[in-house]
Amino acid sequence: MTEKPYHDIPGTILFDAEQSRLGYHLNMFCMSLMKAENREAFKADERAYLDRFPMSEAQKQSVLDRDWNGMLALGGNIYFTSKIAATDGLSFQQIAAIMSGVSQPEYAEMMLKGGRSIDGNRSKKESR
Amino acid sequence: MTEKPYHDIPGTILFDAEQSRLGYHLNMFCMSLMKAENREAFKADERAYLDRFPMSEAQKQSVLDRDWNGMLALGGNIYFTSKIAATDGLSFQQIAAIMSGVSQPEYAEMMLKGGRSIDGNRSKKESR
Amino acid sequence: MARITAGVATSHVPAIGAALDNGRSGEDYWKPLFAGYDFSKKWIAEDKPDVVILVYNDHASAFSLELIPTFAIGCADSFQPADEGWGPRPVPVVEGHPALAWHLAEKLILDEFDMTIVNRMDVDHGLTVPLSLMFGQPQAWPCKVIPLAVNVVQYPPPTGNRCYNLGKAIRRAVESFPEDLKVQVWGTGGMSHQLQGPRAGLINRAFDNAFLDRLVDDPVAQSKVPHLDYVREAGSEGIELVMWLIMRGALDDKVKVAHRFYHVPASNTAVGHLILENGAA
Amino acid sequence: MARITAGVATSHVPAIGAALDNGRSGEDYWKPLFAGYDFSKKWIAEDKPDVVILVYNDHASAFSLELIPTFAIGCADSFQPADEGWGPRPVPVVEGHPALAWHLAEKLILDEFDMTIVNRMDVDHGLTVPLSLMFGQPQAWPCKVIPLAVNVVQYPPPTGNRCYNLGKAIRRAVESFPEDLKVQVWGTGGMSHQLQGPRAGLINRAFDNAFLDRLVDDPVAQSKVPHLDYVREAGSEGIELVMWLIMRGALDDKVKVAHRFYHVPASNTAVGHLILENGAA
Ligand SMILES: [Fe+3]
Ligand SMILES: [Fe+3]
Repeated sequence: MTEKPYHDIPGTILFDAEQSRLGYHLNMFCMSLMKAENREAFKADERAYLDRFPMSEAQKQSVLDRDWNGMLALGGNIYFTSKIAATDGLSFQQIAAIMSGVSQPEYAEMMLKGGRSIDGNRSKKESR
Repeated sequence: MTEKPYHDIPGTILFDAEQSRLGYHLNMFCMSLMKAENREAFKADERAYLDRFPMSEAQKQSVLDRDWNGMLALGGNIYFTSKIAATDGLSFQQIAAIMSGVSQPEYAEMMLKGGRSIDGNRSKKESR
Repeated sequence: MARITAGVATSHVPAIGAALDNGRSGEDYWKPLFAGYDFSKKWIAEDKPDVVILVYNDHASAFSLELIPTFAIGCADSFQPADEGWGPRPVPVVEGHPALAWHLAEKLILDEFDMTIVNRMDVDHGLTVPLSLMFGQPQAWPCKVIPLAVNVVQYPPPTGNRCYNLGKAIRRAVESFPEDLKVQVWGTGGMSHQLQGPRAGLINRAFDNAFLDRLVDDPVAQSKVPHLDYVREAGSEGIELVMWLIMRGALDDKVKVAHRFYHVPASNTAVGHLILENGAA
Repeated sequence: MARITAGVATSHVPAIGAALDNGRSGEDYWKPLFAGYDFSKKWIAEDKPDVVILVYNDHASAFSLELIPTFAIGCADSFQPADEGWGPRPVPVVEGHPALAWHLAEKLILDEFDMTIVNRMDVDHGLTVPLSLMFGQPQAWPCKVIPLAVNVVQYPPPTGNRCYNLGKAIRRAVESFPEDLKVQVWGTGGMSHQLQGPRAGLINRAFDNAFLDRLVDDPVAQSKVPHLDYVREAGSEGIELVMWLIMRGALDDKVKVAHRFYHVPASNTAVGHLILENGAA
């Protein structure tokens, strides 16, 4: 992985060329969930449906585990992975809570209070 | 029709915005002929197949008549209309001959002799 | 001659659309947000545009990773609201303005912007939520809309400078259209938000308000801000703000702020809104 | 560091591909044409490129009127020969170079070229005929290929100036790629030809040869020539020649002409071919 200036931003994976190449088939699997018949097929047998796509085993497992941060690390983009959430009946806020490691009420409370503060969240160097 | 400088070029219809808007469905019909099953359906009943597309009656008739210049005037683009020619088993040179009003041997002979001369073919004003 | 009369900027959070569509806009959570658009609805009713050039981004609805245009201009007669996984939003079909859209496409390409011309495209919340915020829930949208989709999902989006200059080129193109039309340019997306990873929920009020200030008063300086600053300060999805620079570029150097609104939160996002009018100088 | 070693320009007439594929290249009609590429096959075998950035246009094969990108860069692992209505050409699959292609896409967008990134695309005769002319009929193409598709079907294509500057930007982007790669840029299409209407069959030897001269010696002047001149003088499809300026822009200001060839006709078209090498100054 070539080091980029944005790798210094904590808790954030920019969807750049490297991630896009890594996650192409994972994201195209997610895109397929835009069609109702594909959502049904996925729900009926997740593993079998995933095997239709040339994804890595780790990518498939991250989907089966609903490991939302794992998917991003393996090249998923949030606008694509959120289609799995929609299939599961989860809102954007629910998966945001999971990705940031808190309960949904805690996350909603944080947002009502003005959101996650930028202080301490700008830079990995800064927060060390 | 807004007058454009290229309208002065004789025997030539530039595929500009105006032509593209006019010929959208005609060209999309032509594009459908890229698929073998559509070519079969078209050959089986040309009129019925054309009626699947929201084309003008004049456009449909120009296709039925294989009026290659007429199709261009009605918004067809040569790379699209040539797909009808391919369906008919005609080469690019065969329809070029028809569009320029000569027999195919005459056209081929002209090309072997260096092609159509630019002299007298630059401008409608010039050739008047 | 067509002319650009005003610019509108607004966030386009999908949850806002869902709140409206599900009749929840009167709830305590949503009231203050919709109140911020009360002025705007009156303002736009008083001087209704004929056409809105609506700058937005697609969110993996019309475009997947198969093909990612940097700038796509919608030249079709109409655009259907996209099915984003829960059925299309129950909003009117979006009527285009093909004559002006094609004129823009032609002029912009000759002006050396490498546009992608699109004749068939569904439009997602990025385009329809701003229409709902400005026009409410009519049976038909009261004006024509030219969708201008900007890639901000796949890094890198176009630079701020490129966006600002595209706005300037849009203005030149609009002003060379012979028909007498009142045209608005809208920039949508933002403000600070991050939807992904452990930093999800990031909001940066100070950054957002400084952005609003500078967009109005010193857009050239704002156009030089690199992507890294947006992502770091305003979150990975805060980069959508570059689209506001297209709107700003289409206006006079000096503008009048008719309305300004800022609210936190709408779901995961800080909401910002500006109405800018030409003719201040 | 990657570097651009040479540029190749050639027409990409579909009938040439058909002649080769159908074993007719030895016929009297075709012999003089293929003879013009004898030098080229030897030349490229002697200093084989690792990657060719192949500038071409799609002819209503991959792109219809639904979506028309001005500049589309192919970032996929591979590209299938398109079925243009008679089945795909019997030529090898085109292997891409995704790492360099994505690098180019990123650098070009940040350099303010509004590229469309394409991850799935079939490639038509515009791309495969030049490969056949330069490499003959191998089991596999001997190098990687990055397709760069330029719209020249829907008026307006990008300006000559824009194309020339894109070439310069491609060079900067290639030279910032860390891997040691020999890269060629090919510009294809042209020369004078018109496929449509009563003027079909137009050939303009004088224009073509003046273009070849100027492309070598004074590309800046050639880059200022408006579309109208190409269409008027070189035929409605002669406008494809603007793509040669992308290749030229990627080379040194002064180049060495390793090979030049001109032949009339190939079916409806005048065929031109240049091999230009860097390092002349
Ligand atoms: Fe958005
Ligand atoms: Fe061509």
